[in-house]
Amino acid sequence: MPSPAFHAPDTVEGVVALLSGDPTARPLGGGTDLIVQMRSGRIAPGAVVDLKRIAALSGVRREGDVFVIGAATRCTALKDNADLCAAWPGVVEAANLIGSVQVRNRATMAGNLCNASPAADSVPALVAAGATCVVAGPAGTREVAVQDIPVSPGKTSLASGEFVVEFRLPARGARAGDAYLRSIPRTEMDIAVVGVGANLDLDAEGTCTAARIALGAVAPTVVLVEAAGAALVGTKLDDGALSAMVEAVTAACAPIDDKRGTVAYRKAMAGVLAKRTVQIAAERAGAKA
Amino acid sequence: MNAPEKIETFRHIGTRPVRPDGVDKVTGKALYGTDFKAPGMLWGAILRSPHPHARILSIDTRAAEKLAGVKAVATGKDLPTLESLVMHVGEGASDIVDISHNCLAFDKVLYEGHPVAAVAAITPELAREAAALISVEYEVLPHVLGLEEALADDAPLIREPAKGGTGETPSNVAMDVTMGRGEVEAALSGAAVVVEGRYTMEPVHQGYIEPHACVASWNGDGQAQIWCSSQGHFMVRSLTASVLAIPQSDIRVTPLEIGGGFGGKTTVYLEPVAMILSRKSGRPVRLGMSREDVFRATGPAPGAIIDVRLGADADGTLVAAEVTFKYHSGAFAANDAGAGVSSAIGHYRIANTRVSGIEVLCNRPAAKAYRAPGAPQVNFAVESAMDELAIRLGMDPLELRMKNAARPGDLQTSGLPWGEIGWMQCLEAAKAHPHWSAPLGPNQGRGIAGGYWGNYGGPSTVNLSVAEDGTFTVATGSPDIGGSRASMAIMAAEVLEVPYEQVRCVVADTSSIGLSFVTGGSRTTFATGMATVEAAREVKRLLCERAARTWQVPAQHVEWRDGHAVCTSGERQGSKMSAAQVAGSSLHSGGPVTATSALSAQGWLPGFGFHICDVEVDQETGHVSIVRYTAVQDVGRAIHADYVEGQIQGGVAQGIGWALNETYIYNKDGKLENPGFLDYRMPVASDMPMIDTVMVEVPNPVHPYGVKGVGEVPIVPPLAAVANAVRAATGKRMRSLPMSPDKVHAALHGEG
Amino acid sequence: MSASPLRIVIMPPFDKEFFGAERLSLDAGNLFELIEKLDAQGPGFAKIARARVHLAVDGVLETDWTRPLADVREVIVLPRVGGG
Amino acid sequence: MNRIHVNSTINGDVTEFLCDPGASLLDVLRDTLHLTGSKEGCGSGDCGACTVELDGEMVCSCLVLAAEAEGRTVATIEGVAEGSVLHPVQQKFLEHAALQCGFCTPGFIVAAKSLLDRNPNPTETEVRYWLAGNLCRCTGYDKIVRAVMDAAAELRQERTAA
Repeated sequence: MPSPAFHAPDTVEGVVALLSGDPTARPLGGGTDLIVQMRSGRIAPGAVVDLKRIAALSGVRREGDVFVIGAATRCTALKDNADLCAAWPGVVEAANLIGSVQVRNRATMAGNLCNASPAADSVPALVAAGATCVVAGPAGTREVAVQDIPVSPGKTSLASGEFVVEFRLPARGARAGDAYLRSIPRTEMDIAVVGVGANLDLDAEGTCTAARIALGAVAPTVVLVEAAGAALVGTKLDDGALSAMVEAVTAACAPIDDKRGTVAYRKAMAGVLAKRTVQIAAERAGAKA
Repeated sequence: MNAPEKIETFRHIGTRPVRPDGVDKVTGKALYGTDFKAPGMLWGAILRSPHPHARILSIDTRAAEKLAGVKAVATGKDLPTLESLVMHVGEGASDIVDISHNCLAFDKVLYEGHPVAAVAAITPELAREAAALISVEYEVLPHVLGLEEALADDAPLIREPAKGGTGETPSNVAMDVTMGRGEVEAALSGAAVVVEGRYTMEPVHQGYIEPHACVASWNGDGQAQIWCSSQGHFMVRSLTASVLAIPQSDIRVTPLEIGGGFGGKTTVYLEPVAMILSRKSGRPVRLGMSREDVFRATGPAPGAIIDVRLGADADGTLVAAEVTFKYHSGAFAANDAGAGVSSAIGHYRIANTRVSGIEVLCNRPAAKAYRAPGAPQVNFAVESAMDELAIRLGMDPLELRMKNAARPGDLQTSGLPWGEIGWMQCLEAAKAHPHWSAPLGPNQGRGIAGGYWGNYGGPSTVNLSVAEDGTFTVATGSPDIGGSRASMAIMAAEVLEVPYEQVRCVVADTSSIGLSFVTGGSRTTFATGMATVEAAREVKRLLCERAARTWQVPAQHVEWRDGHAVCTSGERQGSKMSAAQVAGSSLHSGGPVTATSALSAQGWLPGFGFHICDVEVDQETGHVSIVRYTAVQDVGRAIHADYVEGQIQGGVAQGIGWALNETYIYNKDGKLENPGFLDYRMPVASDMPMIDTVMVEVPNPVHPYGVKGVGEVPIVPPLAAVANAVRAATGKRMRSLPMSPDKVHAALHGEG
Repeated sequence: MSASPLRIVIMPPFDKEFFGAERLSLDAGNLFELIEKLDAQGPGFAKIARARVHLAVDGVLETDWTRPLADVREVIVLPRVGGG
Repeated sequence: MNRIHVNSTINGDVTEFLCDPGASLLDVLRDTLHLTGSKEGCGSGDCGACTVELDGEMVCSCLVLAAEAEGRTVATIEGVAEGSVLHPVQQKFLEHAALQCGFCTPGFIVAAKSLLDRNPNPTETEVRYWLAGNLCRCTGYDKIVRAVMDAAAELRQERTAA
């Protein structure tokens, strides 16, 4: 078990150079997954590249109506930005369900995403939000939809030398709301058995004009259930629409039985949580008028 | 003498002073098993079996030995061959051959995580690297994990059949205990109502937060020192000496602070191995476990299959009970079946009983004691069945229990009569408690359960010495896990009639105090407390005698009053000497004043508890929240009230964890899938409500201050109390633990 | 020595394991002597007694085996169960 | 093995150490700097016994690489008391008997102090969720939560008096 080299460059280019130079090198955000995996021997990177010395990668900023969240921003720091909390409460809450306060003081959404666990809490919320991420690499930068990053448990679509630099959360309509709920056996300190993110836009009459529902832990990667969103659009989120949405969600689940839950339970919870999540998002959308 | 003006009988008993070791523990200064380092120390690492069952064909350690910085390598062959010897160190009997083979596998590995080889090197990284270089050739054998599977005719045998043969068919049954009386079948067939059911659970772990660790230093002259945390350093000494076949007095074990044990630190896993590595390297060696090691290789409490039948007359009088259970023994013979049998139904008067339990060997880590070992499992079944019986009878479940509760003089399952038990008083206190009649909200249910634990006494040694300034030091041989130094100081100060701060208590090493059994069996405050009181009384007598000789009066003219020797008659009547005055001149009155009490405490009494639990069930998700919990317990008499309450609250929390989410999960390859705190889900702070405690005091007449053991009882009733509450909230009877959301959901919505 | 022989009640598993009987009558001055005499009837019993056996004298557990048995009517031999 | 030279401020003292690049901050605190008050209960961030503050935010030191501490400030249990004067959280843990074995206690105290530095008047629910990353197996959390609430009350009183 040789120790990895440790680097803490202060530019994005420096990170790209180090990652390109060693295909086993791993970027270090909060380390709450990476360090555990290194210490258990599951992975043995040749180098660890700390992103936290690059000022631009930490923190939340506005570019017009778009929120830009640096890849090294710890989850708890999201709560300090009142505008972000008002616009995207579901995303902020999802990021602040990961682990414990200690863990969230280190963990980042970029790490949560790039660890590529199907159960990552922040990912369904980001996907529901329609978030994108900016990826830097040897060929420059590109913008990718969040749901296109994970490809299977533990694997991402990032090419050698690439890493996530920041997230971009789109502009918000006047009557819009998002939410995230998950099922865990305890009240804290658990991995999601199922997670559901919902993001709704309503018009002035309360009719749903856009809806995105994303599921975690029910398939090898996060699932954006377009049929579930479609079931809500054009409705006032009446019981019939919610039932149709739940049906679409259940149909989209392809979970496995594992130590954290059964297929039957995961399917059932996806439906229950989807309904509850949509109701919270709707309340938030309505309350914002 | 003045008229008695004090209402309280006691000066210190029942108060809540700050523990003497408190400041060290809130400032991070206290040294635990994992904190100790010796000069020149090497770091050890253990190679563990990846297979649940395999024969070791060969072990090649050459690559590890060649690695620079590696100073010693050990395998099972380095441990002496022993003859079977069953030893009792206060927490169930164990054969030292089993203990030896559990420290380092000899010819077979019997569970995933079974130690196979060990190395010592100059850094922890090197030690781990060297361990990974050891190559072991295995012949993988079929494994068996389940109780019924292990009992099947064609099951792999965990224990090689005895040479010579006993005439019995070899099987995986390690222990078989049956007790009872009367005619069970006849009584059941005559009963107005019979309930029966099968209750099941997988093993659970004690879950102490401090992983096992030790440092051993064994010199060429045969003398050795061990620094470790354990529930009994005399246990560490006797087991290590027996496994290594060396004299006990050649080992000095220094107890470090222990970070939780709950029964799980009543044996040795690392110490004999660290000793071997130290002997080979000539340097002190540290061995420690990772959290994964702890889960994979240290004693869980057994899982169980329990069948219960209860019969009652129409008026609710219990007429018959039959309990038949199987417990996981794991890789070696464990003990829980015995206590399981005696802890199942003894809290009720039942004329016809048969309780029978077996221990079943299987390819899991050897089961070890866990807080009231063997009792919570059977209690879950019996108290769930009692709830069902009450429903069938249309009776209030508390009334049903009161109607049948055993009283002093009634027979236990063993046939011995109960002594001064406070079970009925607990039931009465529960009935009077506001919780029992409080209204419930929507989706809420209330469950109750009662249970008991036999407790223990046994050997303890205490030395009480007086400093020249009249302050006192109590030295015990009992590791302090939950505040016992404070309790000893309270009892000594009570006898000596001095301020609490005038008595300090320490835990002495094995060379500095006499034999004391483990801190387990809820025995320390009782047995070590008895020795403390006896030593304090002797010191008091000695101080009075010194004063009498100083005053040249007969000894019977001097009494100890309010922390002073007082002359009560004759010319010197009214003369007083403080402890400081007597002790200050002790070098001129016969030498230092000190007293040792070494005893084997008898007359311990069982503890009884009765719990009320309210849950709220999310009918859509199956999540169970504990919304209110009250634990009533006969504590004999609380010495330090805070730590008695703390024991009750801690036991309840462990029971709630067992009830709701904790469980071992093995895959079909016999490997543990959840060897960490993330997926072995112990309760976190946000899972728990406050836990109300009611201390009922029915003093033990044998103990000078009425102490009954309190530590173990509180983990017994929660499993059924929670299950009965879930039944009340949902109408569903949960007979399989844990009652995790997926299982409750399945019960509510009819899947699986 | 007691006037009449002691009634010895042997609980499972020791009845079958060592004695083939549930009740015995023996004379013994104290519990050590009793165990010696029980060992004569059930060879091997003495060896396991310390680790596995509890003795109850007239219904009360007794761990001091030097205790004289004069005036005692009954000794129960029962399995010693684990603590915690 | 290329060891890394790190400068950081630990409990107010400028501290230099050499570490393996893969070493955790907890390893260095315990084994190099002999600050053994922070405990390792799991090594995976699940028990909180190793809780320290890094630049004022509480973290599990087992999930921080020691090399990351370069130029940062670290506060451990050893720095919570001022000399021999206990912090109110420490004092209340003693008074409420909020510890039994005491192994988890340093992590709880660092975490509780971190809460009260931010929220002087937490509800019981807030205390319980804030401390959910700290496992205690002995107490059932009852007395811990009471001690933290009481320490909060005392700190509020101190602030009013000041």
